[in-house]
Amino acid sequence: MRAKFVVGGAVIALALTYMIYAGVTQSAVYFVTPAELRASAVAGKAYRLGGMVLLGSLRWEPRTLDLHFTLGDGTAIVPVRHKGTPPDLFGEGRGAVVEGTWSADGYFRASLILAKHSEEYKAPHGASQAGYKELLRTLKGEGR
Amino acid sequence: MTSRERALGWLAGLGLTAGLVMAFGVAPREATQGNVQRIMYLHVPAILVAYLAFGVVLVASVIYLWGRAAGADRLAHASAEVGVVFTGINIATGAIWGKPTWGTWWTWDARLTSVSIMFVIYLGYLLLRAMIEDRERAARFAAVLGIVAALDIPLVHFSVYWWRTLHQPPTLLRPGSPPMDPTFVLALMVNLAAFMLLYGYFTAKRVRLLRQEEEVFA
Amino acid sequence: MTYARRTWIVLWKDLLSERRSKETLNALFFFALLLLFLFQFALGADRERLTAALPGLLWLGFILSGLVGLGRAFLAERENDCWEGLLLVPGDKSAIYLGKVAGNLILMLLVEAILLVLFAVFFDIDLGAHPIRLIVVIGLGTLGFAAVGTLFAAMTAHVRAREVLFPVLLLPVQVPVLLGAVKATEAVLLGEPLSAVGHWLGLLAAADTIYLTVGVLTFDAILEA
Amino acid sequence: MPDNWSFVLAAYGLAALVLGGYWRRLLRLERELVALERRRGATRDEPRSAPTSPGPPIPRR
Repeated sequence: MRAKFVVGGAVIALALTYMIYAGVTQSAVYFVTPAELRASAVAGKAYRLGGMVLLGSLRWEPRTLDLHFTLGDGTAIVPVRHKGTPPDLFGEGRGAVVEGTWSADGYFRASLILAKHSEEYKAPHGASQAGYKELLRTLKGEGR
Repeated sequence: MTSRERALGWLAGLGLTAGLVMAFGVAPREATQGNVQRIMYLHVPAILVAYLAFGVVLVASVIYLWGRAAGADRLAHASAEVGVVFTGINIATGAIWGKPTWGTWWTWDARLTSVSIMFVIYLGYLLLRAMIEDRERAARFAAVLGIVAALDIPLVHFSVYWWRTLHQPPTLLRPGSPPMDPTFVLALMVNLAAFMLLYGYFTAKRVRLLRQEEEVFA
Repeated sequence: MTYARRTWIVLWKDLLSERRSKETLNALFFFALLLLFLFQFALGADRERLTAALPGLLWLGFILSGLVGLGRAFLAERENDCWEGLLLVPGDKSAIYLGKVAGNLILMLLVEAILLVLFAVFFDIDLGAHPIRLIVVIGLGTLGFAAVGTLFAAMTAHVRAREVLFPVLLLPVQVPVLLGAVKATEAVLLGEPLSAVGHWLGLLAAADTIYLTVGVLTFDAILEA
Repeated sequence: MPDNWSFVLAAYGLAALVLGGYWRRLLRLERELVALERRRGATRDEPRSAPTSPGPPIPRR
């Protein structure tokens, strides 16, 4: 009887260890980057697109709520259009994830904008802009 | 009320006060997020304590099935209840923080989804306990469910993680030095300690009440 | 009597009584047909949307019919006062558990086969491209579902509100299996090799192992009295 | 970056409400148990009546 529990416990521990090992090493992609989207974009298909909001690309029309900006990842850029108010953390030089569809007219129609922030918590005095590489690393989820 | 329980209660109250002082008085305003980041001092300790509580449920359930000690069953029951309360706080504060930061109250992001599934599983656990009248049978069934639930949590976590994620990686649990200003870490630790004390107080009280209930109705 | 023999006897008893009465299977076949109608009405005739939602719909159908079927797993024992009979079985009670899991697995796989054929006919979907892969994925997913489902069905058999409690307990626990199975099925239907979803299959295998082991270890505690 | 103090306040207020609510539930349960015990001590043979609180289930034998 005791042997049953020892063996059973060992089997469970083994399965859990495997699961955790696989979970940590698995490099799943949670969203596509602009380069990946450019490489194989299907018009009308839903994507999650993650990248950096390029400096100088943000245009917002408060009256019509038209939001235009460009997401980039260092190799490719994707123009994004959205209707609505952006979240507070959203801004140029920051990371963002947008949900929406690729339009046949050559832009990304976003239905939802989510600001993605890095896991750095900085006191005001050390407020240096997070490096581009660091942010991309965070965006890809490799920072775990 | 036992004196130990009373002391634990006062300690928890003291800790919570210290936690508030740390969160609002000592910790500086965060650079990118602004003051809304102060929600973190509630949000993170709540989930860590909830994990602790559900871990206690697992251990107590195994002990109960092994030796059928009624005390282990009461501990599992109390701990699950308190854990659900703390999970609820974590989810609610997360949503409130998410609105100004991400721009949405809720998103089917990995961490949010897996924590909410955990919440539902343990709500089911409490429901099962509530629906079985026979005390001994409720204890046995709940112990089995407590074990299944705890083993299921890593599976839920990774499956949902692969499914989709948006939540930043956990800052404190990361190997190496946390990328956080030491003041933030200190404030977080004080709040974590306060929540642990509160967990201890609630659980001790609930265990005693469960025992008294059994004595009265025995 | 050996352990395997006792497992086999429980399985044989369930299969025989089901073969004679065909109660559960007939009801589930009708239920699957109704589900098909519901999906059609809910989604309309949009082919594109249907294709995108197909793996999820398929598993939704499996799970709903599985819930109905598993909920009845211990009904015969409870209603015909055979619970004491189960208790009197000599030796390790987990043999009963494994027999019940096997019986439920076979029943669910039968219903799933019916549902697959119905889907293929009514939604004009080609399922025959990679039959082996599809069987592997569905088998792994169903095993996890049956393992926990049997355990919980035995647990809720004596509870007043078991029709409510059973799905409420089972569904959240089954989220990993559901996610893995849907993702893997999606890949198979799109013609991807199994190696592309290796991590999902690993998750399903790990989940099946854990659930089955916990079931074997704890079934004693559920069965007694 | 706006501060969103209202959100901070809402979060802390909600947490206080939940924790306080659970605490009060425990205290009420305690009061009821004490009252029940006292009543039980006075009249041993009276039929038991379950307390009407929406608290946790009262185990019965």
